[in-house]
Amino acid sequence: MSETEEFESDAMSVSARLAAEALIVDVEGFEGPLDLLLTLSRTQKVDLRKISVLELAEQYLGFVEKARHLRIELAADYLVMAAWLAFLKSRLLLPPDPTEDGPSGEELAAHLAFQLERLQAMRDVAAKLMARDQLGRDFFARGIPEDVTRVRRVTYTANLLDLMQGYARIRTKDEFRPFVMDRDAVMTMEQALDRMRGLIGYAGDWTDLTSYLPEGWETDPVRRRSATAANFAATLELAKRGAIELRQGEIFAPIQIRRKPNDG
Amino acid sequence: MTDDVTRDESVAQNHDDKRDNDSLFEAPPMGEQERMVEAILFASAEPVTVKELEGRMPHGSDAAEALVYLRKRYEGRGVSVVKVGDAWAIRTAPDLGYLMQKETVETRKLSRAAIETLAIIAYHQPVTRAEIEEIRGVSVSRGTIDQLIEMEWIRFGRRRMTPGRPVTFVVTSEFLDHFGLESARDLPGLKELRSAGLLESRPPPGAMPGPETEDEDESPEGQSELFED
Amino acid sequence: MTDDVTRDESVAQNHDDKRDNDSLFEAPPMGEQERMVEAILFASAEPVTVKELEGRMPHGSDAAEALVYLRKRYEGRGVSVVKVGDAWAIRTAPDLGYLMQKETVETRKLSRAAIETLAIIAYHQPVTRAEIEEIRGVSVSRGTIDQLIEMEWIRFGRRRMTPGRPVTFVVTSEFLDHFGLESARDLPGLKELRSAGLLESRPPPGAMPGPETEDEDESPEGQSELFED
Repeated sequence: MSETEEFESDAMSVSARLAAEALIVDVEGFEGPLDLLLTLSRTQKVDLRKISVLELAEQYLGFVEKARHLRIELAADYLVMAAWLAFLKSRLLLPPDPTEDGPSGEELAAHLAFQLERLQAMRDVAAKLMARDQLGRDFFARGIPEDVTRVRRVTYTANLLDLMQGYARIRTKDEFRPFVMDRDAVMTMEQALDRMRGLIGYAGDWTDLTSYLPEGWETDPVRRRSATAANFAATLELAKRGAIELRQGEIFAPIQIRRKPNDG
Repeated sequence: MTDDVTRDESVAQNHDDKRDNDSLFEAPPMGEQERMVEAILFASAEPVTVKELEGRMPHGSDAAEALVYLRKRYEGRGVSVVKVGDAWAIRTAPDLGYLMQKETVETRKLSRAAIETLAIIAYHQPVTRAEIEEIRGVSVSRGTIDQLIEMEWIRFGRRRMTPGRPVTFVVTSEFLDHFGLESARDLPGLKELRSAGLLESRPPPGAMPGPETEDEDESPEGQSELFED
Repeated sequence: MTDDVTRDESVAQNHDDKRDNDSLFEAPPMGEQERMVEAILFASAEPVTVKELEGRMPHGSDAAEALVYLRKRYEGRGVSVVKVGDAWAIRTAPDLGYLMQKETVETRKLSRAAIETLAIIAYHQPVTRAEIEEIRGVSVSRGTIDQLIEMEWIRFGRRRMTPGRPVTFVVTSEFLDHFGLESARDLPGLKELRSAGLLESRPPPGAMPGPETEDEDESPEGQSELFED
């Protein structure tokens, strides 16, 4: 980022600008606000346990202010942290409000210090870990592992990644499927016909067609609509075959059906 | 897998010798057992467990004892007998690494994020993704976990019994092997970290800003109200 | 170690003979050279010639002499230093060859069909063959199931209490062992696969069921038409 030309150097001296930039230019290099806070805390030159969180908050807010001045856009989480630190600062400075519950400023500050110390500790041990002797770099395994070949056997193997990717491959097929009707909400006429044939034998009297809706299909509107249509079509089919009679008192009145008397 | 077959075969052979009781069977002399362990460990590039060793050795063998002698025998030599988790391997002495340029395998350079994530998993295991993010203060980038799994340095542990049952990560024995660790307890600085309380999971008091996770359910709760203005 | 001392003396003697050519650098003591040869032979993927050994050892080293000592040291051990053509290698002692059956195994990658079948069983167990076919969208060959059973990664579960009482398949503890899982429930869900970067992250069209529901979903119905063509 060499955007120096773009800045108007009105308010700041060249040296001040350079100093601000030295920190800011590298925003990309920070791994998030906590990392930046950790870097800032080093300027206090004290043990992390003795760090002044208040001072740190001010440093951070100063940083954000400078970034704004230099027209560097900070990612949202940096601004979230700034807002929180401003809140923390006010909690630390103002006398505690007894009506307010939630953690005190000191508790929040202590946790932030803990987070910084923990992050620093993890960095330190990560470095220690990587500095260890490593297999294939500092020490080595057997170069000719498969020695005596008397019986050749083939085994097949796979690792977890293969397994998960295989599963993902199958399952993502669904996401790109062409539009199809989901069968579980659709009743076909054939299904209704099969059902009606069985039921109609018991119903000698006029019965409301809606009472033939199968269980589990009466409440969900989508399923109900499908079942009603299928039932109606099936009734027409049965009537056509002469198995049942149909009647309807008036338009939109309930449709009733019964077994054809002479049939049984 | 296959060693089961081998084991079964050797068991079958031993059946004849084994008359009434295991104790009646005579195991080979310890010197012989030591040779066997030596041969098996030399032949394998991967660490071999005591159980596997005994499965391949004649019935009644005591691989653990043979290992004690073997380990001693190789002290100060060009190769040494090392413990990896609950398994054993022979590895070249680290001080001779410089002779081995030809054998050096180019490992993929790990990013700083990957190294930190690995260290957090090693020291905090089993650890969830949300916890890793809490510690680092940023979200774990796509592919970081993937890369560590692919290198077989981490694997899935038990799911955490908390809402959402998030998966956890732990380090593998390949990880231990790679860094020459006998067990995860031997991680450098582990004791100090623990006594400093830096490995405790301390939930943030009330509203603390955390990384923005992609998975809503995993993100630390309670931060949104505070910053909504 | 007294024999090291004797060896050092003999090196000193040799030094006198070699004075004329390369006396600029002092070669390491013979004990050290022996360690080096040992480490190189151990780690090398191929037998190594004396010339190659010396090319890798510090200037002035005498690999041939170090080999004499090393060879002697391994006499009667579980492995021995042998000459292969004009090069040297460490090999299992011939009388222990029978222990090496495990090392004679050739490993091949499991076929895609087998991996997918295995994955479906792992995620949906207990699952019938018909259900596997419905999820995969293609028929599952008898050989694939047989192979997975033979590998002891899957086994028969309870029969399903539906017409025909079809057999179901479940994964075995060997499977969990191999894949480093504590239980099949620890397998990551679709959402987690996606966030770990293992899945192309594309917003699914419409409402997609989350990973939890999919885990429970034993046989997704109503999609058979889709896979039938």
